[in-house]
Amino acid sequence: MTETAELSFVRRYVFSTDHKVIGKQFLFTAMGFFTIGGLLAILMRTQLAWPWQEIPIIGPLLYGEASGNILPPESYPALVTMHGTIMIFFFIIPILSGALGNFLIPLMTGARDMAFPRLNLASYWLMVPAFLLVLSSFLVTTGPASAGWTSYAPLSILQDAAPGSAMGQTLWVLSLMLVGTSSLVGAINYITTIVMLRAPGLDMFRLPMTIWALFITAILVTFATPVLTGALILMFFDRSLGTLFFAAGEGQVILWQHLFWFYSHPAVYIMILPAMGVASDVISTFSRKPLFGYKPMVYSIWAIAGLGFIVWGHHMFVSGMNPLLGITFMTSTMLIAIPSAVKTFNWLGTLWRGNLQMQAPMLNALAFVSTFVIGGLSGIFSAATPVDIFLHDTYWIVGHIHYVLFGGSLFGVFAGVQYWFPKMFGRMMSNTAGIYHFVITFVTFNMIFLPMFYLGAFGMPRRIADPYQYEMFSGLQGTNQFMTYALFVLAAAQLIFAFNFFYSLFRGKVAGKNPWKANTLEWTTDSPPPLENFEEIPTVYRGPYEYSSPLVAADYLPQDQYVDGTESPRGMPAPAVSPAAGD
Amino acid sequence: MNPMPGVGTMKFAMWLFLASEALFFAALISAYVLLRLTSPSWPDVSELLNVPLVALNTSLLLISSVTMVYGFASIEDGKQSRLRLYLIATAVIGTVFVSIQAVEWAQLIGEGVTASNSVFGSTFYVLTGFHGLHVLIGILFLVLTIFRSYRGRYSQAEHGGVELMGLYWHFVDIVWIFLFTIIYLI
Amino acid sequence: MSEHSATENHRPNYLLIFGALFVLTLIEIGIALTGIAASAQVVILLALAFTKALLVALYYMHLKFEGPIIRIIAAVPVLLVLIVILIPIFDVWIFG
Amino acid sequence: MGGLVPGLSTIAGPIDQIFMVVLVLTGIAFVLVEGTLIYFLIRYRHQEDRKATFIHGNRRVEILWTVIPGLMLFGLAVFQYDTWIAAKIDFPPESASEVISVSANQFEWNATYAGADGELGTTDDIEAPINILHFPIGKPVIVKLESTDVLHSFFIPVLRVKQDAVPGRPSEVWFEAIAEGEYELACAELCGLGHYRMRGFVTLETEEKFDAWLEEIAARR
Repeated sequence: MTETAELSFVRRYVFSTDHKVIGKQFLFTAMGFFTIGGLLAILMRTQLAWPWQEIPIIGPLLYGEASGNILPPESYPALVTMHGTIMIFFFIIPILSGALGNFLIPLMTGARDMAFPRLNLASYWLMVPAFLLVLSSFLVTTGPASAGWTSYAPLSILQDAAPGSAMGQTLWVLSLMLVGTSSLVGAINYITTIVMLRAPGLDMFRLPMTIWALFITAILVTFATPVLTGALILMFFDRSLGTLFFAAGEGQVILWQHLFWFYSHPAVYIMILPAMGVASDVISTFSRKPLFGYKPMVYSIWAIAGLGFIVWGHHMFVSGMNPLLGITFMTSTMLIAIPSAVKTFNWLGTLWRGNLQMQAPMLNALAFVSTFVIGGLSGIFSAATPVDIFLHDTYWIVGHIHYVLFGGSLFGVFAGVQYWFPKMFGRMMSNTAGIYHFVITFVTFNMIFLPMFYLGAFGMPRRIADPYQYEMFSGLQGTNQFMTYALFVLAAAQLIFAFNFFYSLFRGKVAGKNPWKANTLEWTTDSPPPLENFEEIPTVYRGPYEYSSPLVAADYLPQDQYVDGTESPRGMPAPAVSPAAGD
Repeated sequence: MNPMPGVGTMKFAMWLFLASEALFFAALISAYVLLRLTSPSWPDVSELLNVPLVALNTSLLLISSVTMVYGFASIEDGKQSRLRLYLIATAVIGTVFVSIQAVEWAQLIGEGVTASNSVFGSTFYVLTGFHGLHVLIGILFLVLTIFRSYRGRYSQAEHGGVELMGLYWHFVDIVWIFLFTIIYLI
Repeated sequence: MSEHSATENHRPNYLLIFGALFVLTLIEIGIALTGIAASAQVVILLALAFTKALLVALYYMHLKFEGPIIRIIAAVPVLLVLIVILIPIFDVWIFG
Repeated sequence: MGGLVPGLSTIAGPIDQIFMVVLVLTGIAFVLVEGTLIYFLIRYRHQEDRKATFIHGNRRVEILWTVIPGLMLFGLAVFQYDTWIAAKIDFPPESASEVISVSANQFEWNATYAGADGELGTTDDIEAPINILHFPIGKPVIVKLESTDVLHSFFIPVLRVKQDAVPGRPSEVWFEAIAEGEYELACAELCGLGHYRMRGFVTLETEEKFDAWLEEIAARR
C-alpha cells in the first residue's frame, strides 16, 4: 500500500494503470448506465401500461408543456433504442468484461497486472468519450437515435426518416465505434494476459471457469467487433458523405443486417459467457463441491463461441434473406443449444450431493441457472423457422432476450459483484439485504418477463408505442399494466442493492483474505489486494475447484496450497517445506 | 512463467491485432463484393482506372516489404546503420505509394467519380482509402521506429519493435495484394 | 522453435520471395488482359492473390517459423473472413 | 399461436403444430430441469457436519446428456424443414393464384390488384384505398411486397404471415386463407415515429364477394 500512497490522486484513481482501479471505474460507470437504462425502461413500460397519459411529476419534467406533459410519439422509438443500446453496450458488456474482467483476470491468473497496463488505461478512457457522446444525444433537439439498438438501414441512414435519424444517429454511430475499439483493446489485453502471464503451475486446464469464459469472450470480441466497426464506418459514410452502401436501390439494405448480426450474435455470447463463468465459480464454491464436468464445461464454451459465428442468420428469417439460407441457419441454431444444455446439466451435477450454502451470491447464481433455462428453451421456439414467422419481432423475442440478458447476465452480475465485493473493497455486503434484494428481484423479474411470452404468442409486436390501436391487442392492456407494476417494485428493489453496496463500501464488516473459503488465487492475497496483487507470485498445485477434498480436513483446498505427496505442478519442484494446511 | 518461450507478449498481441484487422477489412470487402455482384451499372474498371500506374504502385509496395524485411534481418545481425537505411527506404517507398494513390484519386475525381454518385465510387474510395490510411499510419510508426533506432533502442538481442513494425507493414501489403486483385484486375 | 527463427539457418531468401511475388503479379496482370472466360479469370486471379498473400505471411511475417499458437491466430481469421464475405453473397447473389 | 390467435390459413395448422411440439418438449425439459434444481436445493441444503461428495464428473453422463439433447434438437430441426419450405420456398403457380402487389411506405399500406386482364403492372390495375386489403379465401394469394422508403414488415397474425418489405429488394409472400372475417395487419419492423399506427385492415372473404369488392373500388375511381 505504501507505493500507492506515493502516486498522486489523479494517477491513482483517474488515470491509473492498475487493473483493479480500472475494473472499479468500469464497475461504477456501468452502474450509472444501468440506472439510466432502467429509467428508460420505466418510461417505456409506463407508456405501454397507460398510453398517451399524463405522467405525474415526470411528465412535466421530461416532456414539458409543449407536448402536454405527455410522451411525444417520436420519443417512444428513441426510448426503445436507447434502453437497448445503453443496457447492452454501456452496462452489460462493460460490467462483465470491463469490470469483472479487468479486476479478476490478473488476480485469478496470479499476475501482477495486465500484460499491457497502459493499453488497459486506454480501454477505459476510450469509453469515456463514448459515454459523453451517448449521453449528449439526449440533449439534441431532434432526440437520440431511434432506429432500434439494431439500427437497421435505411431508417438509420436517411437523415429525415425519423427525428432520431438526424444528429442522434450520428452520435450513436460514433459512440459505438469507440465502445468497439475499447472492447477490442481490452480483449487483446485479456487474451495476452491469460495466455502469457499465468502463475507457475497454472495450466490452462487449471483456470477457473470465470477466466475461461472471459478468455473465450475476449476471443469473440477480437474477431467479431472489427466487423461491427467496419459496418459502422460504412453507415457513417452513408450518412455523412452520401456513399451508397446500405442505400435502397444501388446499395444493399440487407448487407447491414448481415454485418451487424455477424457481430451482434457473437455479442450475445459476449454478454452471457462471462456470467456463465461467474455462475460456475459461485455455484461450486457455495456447494462446497468440485465443478461437475470441468472439461465438458470448457469445451461447451468453445462450442458456443465457434457455432456463434455461423448462426446469425436466425435473426433474419423473415428479413428477406433467402429462405434456403434460413434452413442452414436454423440447423446451426438448433445445434448451438446443445452446449448450453450441457452447461445446465453440469451446474445441476455440481449441486448434486453438495453442501449448499444459500448466501446472496449463490442465490443469484442459481437464479441465473433457472432463468437461463427459460431463456434458452424459449429460444428454441424462435429458432424454429416456421414458428419464427409468427414470433419474429413480437414480445416473444423481447421475453427471450430478457430471460437471457436480464435473467442470465444480470443475475450473473449480481452474483459476481456480491461474491467479489469483499475482494474489491475489503468489506462484506450485507447478506440479509442481499437476500431481500434477490427475492424481490427474482419474483418481480418473472412477473415482468414471463407474461411477455404470452404477449408474444398473441403476436404483439415489439417497439410499438401503443399496441391498443390494434383491436387484436386491445385486450392486452391489463397484462401490460401488471408487468409495469411489477417493474416498479423491481426498480425499487434495486435501491436495496444500491444502498447495500454503498453502505457496505464504508461500513460493511471487514472481510479478511478469504471470506467464502474459496480456492482460487484471488483469495490468497489481501482484500483489497495491494498494488501488485501478490507479495509473492503464488505457485499453483491443482485445479480451482478442489472443495471437500479428502486430502485435507477443511472443505476447501486452495490452488496454491501444497499437500505432501500429491502431484506437483508441471515443471515445478515441490517446495522444500510445505506450507501449513488450512488458512 | 512464459508458457511459450520465444513468443514475446508484444508479438502475440500484434498477431491478435492483425487478426482483428483482417476481420475489419473483411467487412469492407464483403460490402465491395456484394455491391459489385448486384450492381446493374458497374463501370469497366480496366478503362476507368489507371491499371498500369497502380500495377507500378503495387510493385512499389512489394518492394517496400522487401526493404522492411531486410531492415529486420539487418538488426538481427546487429547492423544498426543498415537497419536505418532500410527503414528509411521503406518509409520513402510507402510515401511514394500514398502519393501515387492520391494522384489516382485526383484523376478519378476529375473524371467525375465520387463516393456518392455510384456504388463503384463508394466502395472504391472507402476500400482504397482505408488501406491508404493504414499505409499512412504505418509510415508514422516507421518514422517513430527510425527515430528510436537513432536513439539506439534496437540491438541484435533486443529488436522486438522492428519485428512488430514489420508484421504490421507486411499485413498492409497482404491487404493490398487482395484489393489490387479484386478492384483492379477482376 | 521460434527462438531460432532469428538465426541464419531460418532466414529465407527474401529476394527470391520478392521475385516470386513480382512474377505472380505480372502473371495476374497478364491474365487480366487476356480475354479468357470471366469466371476462370476470377478463380485464377484469386488463387494467385492467395498464393502471394501466403508467401508474404509465411516468409516475410515468418509464419513458417512460428509455433502453433501464432499459426492458429493467423488461420482463424481466414475462415471467418470467408464466412463474412461468402454468406451475404449466397444470400443476395447466388440464391438471389 | 398456442391457441391464442385463430389460425386462418393453410399453413397455420402445420406452424401451430410445430409450436405445440416444441412447447411440449421444452415444457418437459423445463419441468425436469427446474424440478431437479429445486429438489437438489432442498435435498442437499447446508448441514454443518456433512461434507460434500468429492466428485469431478462422469464421462458417461456427459456423453449421454450431450447426445440425447443433440439428437432431439437435430430431429426438431429436420422436422420443420417441410413446413418452412411450404411457407417460404414452394410458391403456388401465379396462374392459379391471386397476385397482389403491396407497397409499404411511412406509415401506410397500399395494395394494388390486377384488373380484368389478370396481370399486375398494366393500366387497368386497381388501387385499393390506403390500408385496406381484401383477400379471397380458398385460393392461394401471392403478395408482392415492396417498400418505397424504409423497412416495414407485413404481419397478419391470423394468417401466420410475416415478411419484411425491403426497399430496393422486392420480396414475395404467399398464403391461402381458409375462413372469412375481418382482421388486422400490423407493421412488425420499426419504421419511424408512426410505426405504432401503421395498421392495415384485412378482409378475408369468398371469391365472389372479393370480385364484387374489386369491381366496386374499380368503379369508384
